Amino acid sequence: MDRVKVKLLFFAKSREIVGKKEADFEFASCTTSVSILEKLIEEYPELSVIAENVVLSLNEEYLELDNQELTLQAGDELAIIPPISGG
Amino acid sequence: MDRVKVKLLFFAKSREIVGKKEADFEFASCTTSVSILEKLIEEYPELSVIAENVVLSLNEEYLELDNQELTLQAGDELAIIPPISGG
Amino acid sequence: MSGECNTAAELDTVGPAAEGGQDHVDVVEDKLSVEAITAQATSPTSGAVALFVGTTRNNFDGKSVLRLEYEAYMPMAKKKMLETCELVRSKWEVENIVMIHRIGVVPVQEASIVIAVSSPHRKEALEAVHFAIDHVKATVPVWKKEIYGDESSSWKQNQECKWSGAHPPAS
Amino acid sequence: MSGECNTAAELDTVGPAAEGGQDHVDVVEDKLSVEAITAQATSPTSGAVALFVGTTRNNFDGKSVLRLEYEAYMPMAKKKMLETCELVRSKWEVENIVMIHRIGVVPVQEASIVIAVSSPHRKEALEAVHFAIDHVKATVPVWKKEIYGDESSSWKQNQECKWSGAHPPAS
Repeated sequence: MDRVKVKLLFFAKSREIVGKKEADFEFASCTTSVSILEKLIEEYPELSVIAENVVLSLNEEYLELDNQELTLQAGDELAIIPPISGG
Repeated sequence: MDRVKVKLLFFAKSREIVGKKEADFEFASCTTSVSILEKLIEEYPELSVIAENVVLSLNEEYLELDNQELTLQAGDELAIIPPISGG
Repeated sequence: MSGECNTAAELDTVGPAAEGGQDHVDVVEDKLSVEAITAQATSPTSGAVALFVGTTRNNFDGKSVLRLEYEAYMPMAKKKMLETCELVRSKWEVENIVMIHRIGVVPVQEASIVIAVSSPHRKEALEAVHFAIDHVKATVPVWKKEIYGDESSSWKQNQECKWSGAHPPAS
Repeated sequence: MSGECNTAAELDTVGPAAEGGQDHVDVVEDKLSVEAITAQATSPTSGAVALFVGTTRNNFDGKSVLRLEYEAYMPMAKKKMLETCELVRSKWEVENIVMIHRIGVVPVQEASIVIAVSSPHRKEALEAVHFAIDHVKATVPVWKKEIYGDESSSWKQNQECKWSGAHPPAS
């Protein structure tokens, strides 16, 4: 299975939990958003405390957490988005 | 019938029509708003062109144009209020 | 041109106003400062300020407008503005209300009125400021004359004004 | 901190926006100027500017709040703010939309966001600004941490955010 390297971004509580703002990470290029989140929690188990209340974004667009197939490409920007509180 | 001297105030179009900002005027102390307007138009016939679209105020409160009895007192402030356009 | 600053509690009707919000209304000849008016409405216990700024448009019905000229029945205008504040407080839990009308010449793009309302949460301030400007248009004795490109002019009538020609008697 | 100024016509979807209004969105670290933002939204063909100013409250749930700290996913935040502008234009005939979010430390009583919308007539601007702040709260990736009097802190969650704890999955 093809694997691609993407850029992970952590914000707010997820940034504090993980202790960094960004990281590189390899995923299977053919995956789902639910699977991505699972892989992230394997790598950063501390994230499990907020797993119920995060979404992801891929290249600055929100990703619904579901089992729909999606294709990652090398260099994609994947962000962990805790509940927002701007305004 | 008792007569009292009140202060008339003219604003906007009524001021331009009458050509002054204020005047003293004598009314019967027991009168109605409709009667006041009639007397004003007798005195200032030029006002008749806007008579359909004015209201009066007595001591800074709007007067409905009707035949209800009202009592004027010496020194009362009576204003001719063309349609407002503030804001 | 003197300011008129009343704590809401001084009004005849005591409502939520008595909790400490302030009503500040005025009619002035100077250029309005949105910054100063916002600052006056802002409070440390509020999270929101909603504002309405009415500005002079450069056109009406296809005619070019050079400027507006406003005049007010000064004491009655302030009185009616304070009554609007009171009515707002009877409907929404707001903190401070600031309402300043400019009179005299107001050139194109400058503000003739600024209304600012603060509240702990935003919904109240946003709804209150909308109501406030509608109510001011209907009740505050201020008049506006439009001066056109050819120096002709016209006294305007707010649609909200019940005795304007825009509401002809049914006949 | 660079400004991002797009004429609405440059957006993918062409709506009433194409008539010439401008969308200006930004995320900055500096203190916000309500005056400058109002001036930017004002236009000679508009008669109304409606504004929303979100400010830091000094209390939450009875706890004293010292300050807020904001962070943003900068490019995505601007993108979502522009999408909000687009959506506003699909619903109301407005002229200019200015939407600036401040990040970093925002002390009590200072503004974290200012949204200003101009329109020829006031109803559109007033409704649009209300919708815009609601939509920003639900969609723009910005986060706020409340710092309390005892220096403890808490990441906040907008009620409008669909994946916040305020909307627990039915279970």
